[in-house]
Amino acid sequence: MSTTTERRTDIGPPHYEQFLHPLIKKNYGQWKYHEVLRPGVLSHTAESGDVIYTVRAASPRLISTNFGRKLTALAAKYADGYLRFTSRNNVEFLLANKDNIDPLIKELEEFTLVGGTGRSITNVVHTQGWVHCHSSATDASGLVKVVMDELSDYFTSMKLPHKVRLAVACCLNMCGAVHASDIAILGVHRTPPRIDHSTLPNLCEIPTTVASCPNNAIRPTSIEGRSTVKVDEDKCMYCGNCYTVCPAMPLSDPLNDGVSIWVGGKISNARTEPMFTKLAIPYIPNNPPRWPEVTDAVKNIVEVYAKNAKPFERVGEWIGRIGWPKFFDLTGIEFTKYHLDDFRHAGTTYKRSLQNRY
Amino acid sequence: MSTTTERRTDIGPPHYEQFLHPLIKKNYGQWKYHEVLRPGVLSHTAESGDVIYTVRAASPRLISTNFGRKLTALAAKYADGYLRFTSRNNVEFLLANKDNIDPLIKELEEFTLVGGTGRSITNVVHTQGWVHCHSSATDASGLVKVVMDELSDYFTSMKLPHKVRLAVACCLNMCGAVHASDIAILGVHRTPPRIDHSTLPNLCEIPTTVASCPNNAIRPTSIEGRSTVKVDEDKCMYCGNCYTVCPAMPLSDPLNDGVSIWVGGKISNARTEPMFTKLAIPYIPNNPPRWPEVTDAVKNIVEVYAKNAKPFERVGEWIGRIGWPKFFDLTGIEFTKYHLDDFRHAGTTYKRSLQNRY
Amino acid sequence: MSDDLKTPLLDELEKGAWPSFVKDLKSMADKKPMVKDLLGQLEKSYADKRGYWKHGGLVGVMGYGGGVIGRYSALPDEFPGVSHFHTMRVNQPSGWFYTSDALNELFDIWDEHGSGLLNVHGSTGDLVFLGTVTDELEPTFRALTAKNWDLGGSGSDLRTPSCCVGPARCENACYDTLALSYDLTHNYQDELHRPMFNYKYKIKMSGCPNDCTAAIARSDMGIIGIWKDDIQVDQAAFAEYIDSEMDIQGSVVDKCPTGCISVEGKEIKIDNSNCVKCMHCINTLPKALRVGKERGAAITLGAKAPIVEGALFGSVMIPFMDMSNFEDMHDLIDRIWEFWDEHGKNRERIGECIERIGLATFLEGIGLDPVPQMVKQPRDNPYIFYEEYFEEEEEA
Amino acid sequence: MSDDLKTPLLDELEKGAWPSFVKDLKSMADKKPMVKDLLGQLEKSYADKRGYWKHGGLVGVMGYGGGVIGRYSALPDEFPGVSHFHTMRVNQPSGWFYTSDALNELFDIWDEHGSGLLNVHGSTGDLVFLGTVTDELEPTFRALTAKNWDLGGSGSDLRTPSCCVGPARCENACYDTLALSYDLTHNYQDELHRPMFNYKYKIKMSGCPNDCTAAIARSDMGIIGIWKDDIQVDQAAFAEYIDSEMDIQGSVVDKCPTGCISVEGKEIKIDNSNCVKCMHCINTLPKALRVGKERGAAITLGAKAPIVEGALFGSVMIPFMDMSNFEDMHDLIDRIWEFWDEHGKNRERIGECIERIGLATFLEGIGLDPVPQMVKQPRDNPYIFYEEYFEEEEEA
Ligand code: SRM
Ligand code: SRM
Ligand code: SRM
Ligand code: SRM
Ligand code: SF4
Ligand code: SF4
Ligand code: SF4
Ligand code: SF4
Ligand code: SF4
Ligand code: SF4
Ligand code: SF4
Ligand code: SF4
Repeated sequence: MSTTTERRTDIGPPHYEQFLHPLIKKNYGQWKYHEVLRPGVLSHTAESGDVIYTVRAASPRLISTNFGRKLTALAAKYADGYLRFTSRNNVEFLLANKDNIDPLIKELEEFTLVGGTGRSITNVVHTQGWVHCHSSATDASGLVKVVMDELSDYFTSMKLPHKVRLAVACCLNMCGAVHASDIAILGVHRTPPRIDHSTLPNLCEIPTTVASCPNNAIRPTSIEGRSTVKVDEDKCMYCGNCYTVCPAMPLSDPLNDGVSIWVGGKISNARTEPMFTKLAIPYIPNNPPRWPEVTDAVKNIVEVYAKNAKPFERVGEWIGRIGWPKFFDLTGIEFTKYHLDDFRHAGTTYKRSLQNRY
Repeated sequence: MSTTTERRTDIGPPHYEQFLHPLIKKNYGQWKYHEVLRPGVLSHTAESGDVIYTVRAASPRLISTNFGRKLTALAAKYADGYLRFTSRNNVEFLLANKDNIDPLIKELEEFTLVGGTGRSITNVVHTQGWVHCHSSATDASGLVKVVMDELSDYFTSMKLPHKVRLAVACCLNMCGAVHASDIAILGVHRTPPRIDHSTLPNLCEIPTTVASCPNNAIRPTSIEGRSTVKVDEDKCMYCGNCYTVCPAMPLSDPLNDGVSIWVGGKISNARTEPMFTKLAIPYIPNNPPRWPEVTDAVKNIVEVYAKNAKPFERVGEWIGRIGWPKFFDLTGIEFTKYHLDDFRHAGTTYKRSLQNRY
Repeated sequence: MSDDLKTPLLDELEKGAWPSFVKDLKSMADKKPMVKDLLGQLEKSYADKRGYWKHGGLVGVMGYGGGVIGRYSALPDEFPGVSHFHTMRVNQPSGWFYTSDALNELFDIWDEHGSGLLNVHGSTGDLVFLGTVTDELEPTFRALTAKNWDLGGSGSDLRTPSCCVGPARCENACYDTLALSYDLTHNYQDELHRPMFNYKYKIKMSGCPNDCTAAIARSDMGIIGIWKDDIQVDQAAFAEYIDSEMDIQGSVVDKCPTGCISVEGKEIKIDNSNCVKCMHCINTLPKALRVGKERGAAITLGAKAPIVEGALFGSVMIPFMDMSNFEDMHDLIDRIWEFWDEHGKNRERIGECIERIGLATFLEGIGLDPVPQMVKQPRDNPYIFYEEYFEEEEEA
Repeated sequence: MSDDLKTPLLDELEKGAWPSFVKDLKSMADKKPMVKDLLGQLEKSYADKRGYWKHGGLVGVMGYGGGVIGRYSALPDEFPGVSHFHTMRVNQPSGWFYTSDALNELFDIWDEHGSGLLNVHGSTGDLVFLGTVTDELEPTFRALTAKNWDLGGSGSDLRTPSCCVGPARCENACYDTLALSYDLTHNYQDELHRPMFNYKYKIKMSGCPNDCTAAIARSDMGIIGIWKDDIQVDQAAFAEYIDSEMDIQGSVVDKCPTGCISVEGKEIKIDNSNCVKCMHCINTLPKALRVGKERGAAITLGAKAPIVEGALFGSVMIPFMDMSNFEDMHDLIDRIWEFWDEHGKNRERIGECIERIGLATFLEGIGLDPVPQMVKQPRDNPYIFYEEYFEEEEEA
């Protein structure tokens, strides 16, 4: 397919201007305000009075070119061939003509959902899972699918107190945005790496492997004269960092891998400063293909939030107002020793005041 | 004086009941509400309708029995012989008779001040200083005297936005409540210990000394065949903990000892959770007998607070509302690299949000 | 694998309202044996509750150290189609804007050279070509560059910068996120393609503190739009909100984190000196309120996921930077990388490096003065390393 | 030292409105040569800007390991009166209540045996007898015990417990602080007088969350009064506040940290399920509001000054404990000390010990279940030490 003879490198991505709708090019930087016309449909009005319409639809993110070509065809048909993707993997069609909105939505709804704007649950930031990553303790695409099947009504409506951002990551590397999401699902290994002493000496640099452990659980050792490592199992907290640097230390354990559920993170600076996500449920066993315990748990949290939070309260802000004791109370989630932090700054999470609810 | 022949030990303090005013004994645990009748005068009304009056007066805390006998004489004359001291070292006379208030105050004002209640600056929690401690980087009683001379008007009135609690400690051991005060003065050493290698081997246990350093600055060494220690001066932050365990490592340095000023701490749970005091001014040289730079600095903070804070805002709450940039701006205090935390949890003090003022 | 693909477990994921990746993948499986085998291996993962991928190997295109993630099946005999199954990270255009034509060309390339599966997009921002064999890496790359596309980052390099929709379609944009993203990506092609850092370095650009790219949480360097002057108010538009059904007191006034909004009659008053630019009032009253006119960006450093010291948010390094040209930005980035290069450890990201070395030292190193906007609070411990002191000769 | 004491620097401290310790000390100087020398040495400190005390030595009274702080002048030849100048910590009565007679007896003892100088009181709570020679320690002790006084703590022991005025004169007291302080002091005489801990252990008792003894900041164990049920409201008294000049909205409603107060007409409504017992409304409207009826105390552990890990506030170990008898308290203290004894290091206070060992392990050690009231928030890092897991045989 390539026709040039000279090999081109370091050319970078094409200039974005060529992909901008003429209406956008004209009003670039001159937008005045936006409106959410209905779930999944935005209008942006420029100083000039021009209006560009956006129709937002769900994408599973893991797609085939078949799915992709459906999107490009619709863009060509209704949006002068202009489309974009969002930072959360939805697809957006950019329409100059308001009349195209309804027909476009009609066609979109044949194979996906339109929504994800405003006070909704938009698309889930997620990762590779069993589809592509060696490190995963669970699947990502599958979890997204089952959770969003359960919550799709919140994608196509805007009836929540505020936006709820979900994330899924399949291991502690957290390639999804688990550490700062309203609700997050995190794949967890729960047993120490099983060392393959036969391949380790060839595959891994021992000092790097030893240094990789955040908790100094790895020590050099030798077995039958070959240099290898051993793991102090009492110190291992199953983070997988050793496996990242040393393939001979896999953590995968079908019996014990699973997911944990996290709540209350937030990125925007609106009202409160950004917040980290905190542990809600330490462990739910993997139960593919539909992980019913996980979808139940997430749905429960969403519903308790929907019922109790005030308008404009994100999950973390809501919990901030009612307090953690009440969060556990209302959701019926059990508070355990695993919720007590024991890492670097654990002390800063202890309750150092009398301000408490009973 | 002792007349018993048998030596008594472990008898503990006398029972408090014998020191309680009859009115107090009668209404013990049955108090209904209190009023602050004027600066330094409280009334407590019991369910029974009984009222006990309290007159509060300043004490330098470091007193002679002469001063003490003046207090006991006044208590005998006006308070049926009942008096107590507060957790901040003021003296309180407990009066059944309202008519005794004014004459008592008149006599008290001949040698001290009446006040310290409500929205005032009450007595200063403080320590030994050059009067008694080997560790001190400054004097405590003298600092309290000069600062309260400057602020006495705030002791005898209740015109501040809220209570302002001052503390002085003469070294980093902080026997005063420096770490949780509205405004605090902390004596600081600023140069590493000077090791007396001739006495160290006899006076100090070397492993304990090495272990005492929070920053691992101390290493065992030997000089002319005698075991001693050396200090890595780049790592020493002059905390004095080594001196506490090893007398041969004094830190006193007349040229560089001095004080630092701290603000925004708080103990009560009212409105906000308790707060630690934070660094305002890293260093002011010792300038006895009246430390004018220190009194100016404290007065400046008090006055800027008095002018800008809203009612019921403690210093830390006020700064919380206006933000640190504005605090430094309004007080004219310079922000330096010393204000940037570099200890254990330093990262948790970095500004990890866009919420800022310019 | 056997010809007829049986995926009873995965079939369960064809149900439900959310678009099904299984359905979509299956639509590819007939054309592409590697997709069939991918589904086969995935079905086995679902049955056995474990992944079947081996640890990645070092593969790539000539002259580049990044852009490709090597991946091999642990069951190559059972699923030969995915015995190699590498991903290629195609550097997306600024703001993820495309035309149908451009995307179709990319699809053509991938249909020809790979699995025809993609992630649109990867978490860092790339258009991820998901799965091909080693031999196809170079031909794919040639096909891409022929159409003016290039690969993004992976490994210990500058990762593919990404930015929000910004001035292209957002009234809140305080600087041109698309232009800066383009500029940085092109200016640092070498750093992007040839890993030479201690670890990865991600740059994310959001046009305002709403931070729609999650820069403060997911980028070593966040460049987040901000303004310095007063919020622009259209009182007439505000009066319309007052007349509407909206609960201005509850939804706006009471929600301002610094309580600096008040309403007098039909007028809104903002104490801008106490406004912390949180965006809430602007978000809630988009027709009446606009970001100020003196615009620029705040620079945050150090965000990352939890491995190994716990997750970090970025911390403010420059509270306000003019964005009318990008020269200062290049200069700043160069200084940061130089410092990190010299003082950072292997696999230590910039945020961890700053925490280890200390903010004061880092600032000195890159030539910035400390300002109170950099901290949530000054230190609360007395362990100050005093550096200036009096010598015997001097006067105290 | 020379007969005529010249203290030009200290004399400056005789000026000003605040009572002058210098004036007072001088009034003692003629009677007491040791006070004269104390002033002389202090004047020298003021001139030279440094202290002249040597590191304390091991002195005390027979059979006790604490209660006395040994102190020696570094300039014994110049100031022989303070060549020894030890302090004795006299255990104060609960709530620092005295009669004139009792105090006068103490003054008599100290005039006879020591410098006649005191700290009323020391930061921990003792009545500090400031300065005497080694030979007078035992006679002073005998004189004290003859009058039913005893010494307090010092060194690695239980330090002198102290408590707020509590039920004796405060409507907020949620338990009997004076009785508990008396009880604990007497119950643990051995632990108070014979240092056998890893380090000091301070107990402070405040009757309510106003925490007038600074228990949460300055005591290894804080016992702080709290209630569980609803704030008691006297609506008639509230109506009077409403009719007064007071700004109830600004001073009370808006200041409630959880926004759980509202006013309807002349009635106050409190959403007690969201009240965090901060005390602010009760403090501000003492005639209308009272703490609830179901009273007890919260137990905090671990407060301390910054050496060596940075200052700590106490953290909630028991959110609510019944205080109608003190048996459970003894039991709790015994379990804590047992754990600390076994797991603590030398010179490691209980708060540092818990941080090092981990709250979960500590709770297990002393037999308490974790409850969410113990934390500001659950962990935000994923580094969980899972302890229960499935073995091959079991069903997952
Ligand atoms: C399209 C997109 C940017 C892009 O370049 O792709 C975008 C676009 C807009 N965002 Fe956003 N945000 C987008 C991701 C984000 C993210 C990132 C994320 O979730 O990972 C955040 C941070 C989330 C967080 O805080 O955890 C984000 C936090 C916001 C907020 C702050 C919400 C809050 O109150 O906390 C607003 C303001 C609002 O919604 O009122 C906002 C507002 C907007 C506006 C209204 C801005 C405007 O005037 O055009 C846009 C339409 C919003 C809508 O969906 O209703 N956008 N927005 C992203 C759409 C993602 C999606 O497909 O759903
Ligand atoms: C006498 C004393 C207790 C004792 O056993 O000795 C005491 C007594 C009272 N305190 Fe206190 N407090 C006493 C030290 C404290 C301390 C401890 C300290 O400062 O080291 C605190 C914590 C300070 C802090 O937060 O940093 C303290 C925080 C309070 C508060 C909370 C103030 C706030 O809003 O933050 C109140 C409530 C109030 O003032 O409205 C309070 C209220 C009271 C009341 C009104 C309680 C009552 O109803 O009787 C008493 C009279 C207060 C007054 O002075 O106006 N008391 N009070 C202490 C007097 C010290 C002095 O001589 O000035
Ligand atoms: C493809 C992608 C996930 C996805 O499905 O979108 C991904 C996939 C991998 N990430 Fe990631 N990361 C991806 C975005 C992220 C993000 C999110 C972001 O960039 O906004 C994070 C969290 C933010 C951060 O950088 O801290 C992230 C944090 C990690 C980490 C932990 C780094 C750390 O310092 O904590 C690792 C481990 C490592 O660096 O060795 C990692 C490692 C990996 C590896 C290379 C696994 C490994 O250990 O070698 C994964 C390859 C999976 C595969 O089989 O293809 N990935 N990774 C994302 C990149 C696509 C793209 O270029 O657009
Ligand atoms: C007398 C007193 C100060 C005062 O003027 O009131 C005092 C004086 C000393 N303290 Fe203290 N501390 C006194 C209350 C405190 C307090 C406040 C409190 O108890 O509420 C603290 C802070 C709270 C705490 O315990 O953390 C305090 C924290 C320290 C420390 C630091 C302990 C730490 O873990 O950080 C030391 C150093 C040590 O333990 O070796 C210390 C050590 C000392 C020594 C013994 C000096 C030493 O290194 O050996 C001082 C003897 C001074 C002298 O010459 O008499 N003193 N010390 C207080 C005891 C009087 C009394 O019994 O009532
Ligand atoms: S989160 Fe872990 S398992 Fe998932 S893609 Fe990232 S590195 Fe792989
Ligand atoms: S999994 Fe993490 S904690 Fe366990 S040995 Fe490996 S690096 Fe260490
Ligand atoms: S603060 Fe330091 S110098 Fe002052 S009394 Fe305490 S230990 Fe001594
Ligand atoms: S003063 Fe503190 S930091 Fe310096 S050597 Fe001594 S113990 Fe270490
Ligand atoms: S970050 Fe700000 S400028 Fe960018 S899309 Fe979001 S709201 Fe608009
Ligand atoms: S931007 Fe935020 S802080 Fe500023 S006025 Fe609006 S709501 Fe208040
Ligand atoms: S702590 Fe509470 S009970 Fe004790 S004196 Fe203070 S306000 Fe009264
Ligand atoms: S005690 Fe505090 S939290 Fe409770 S209602 Fe009163 S002000 Fe609100």
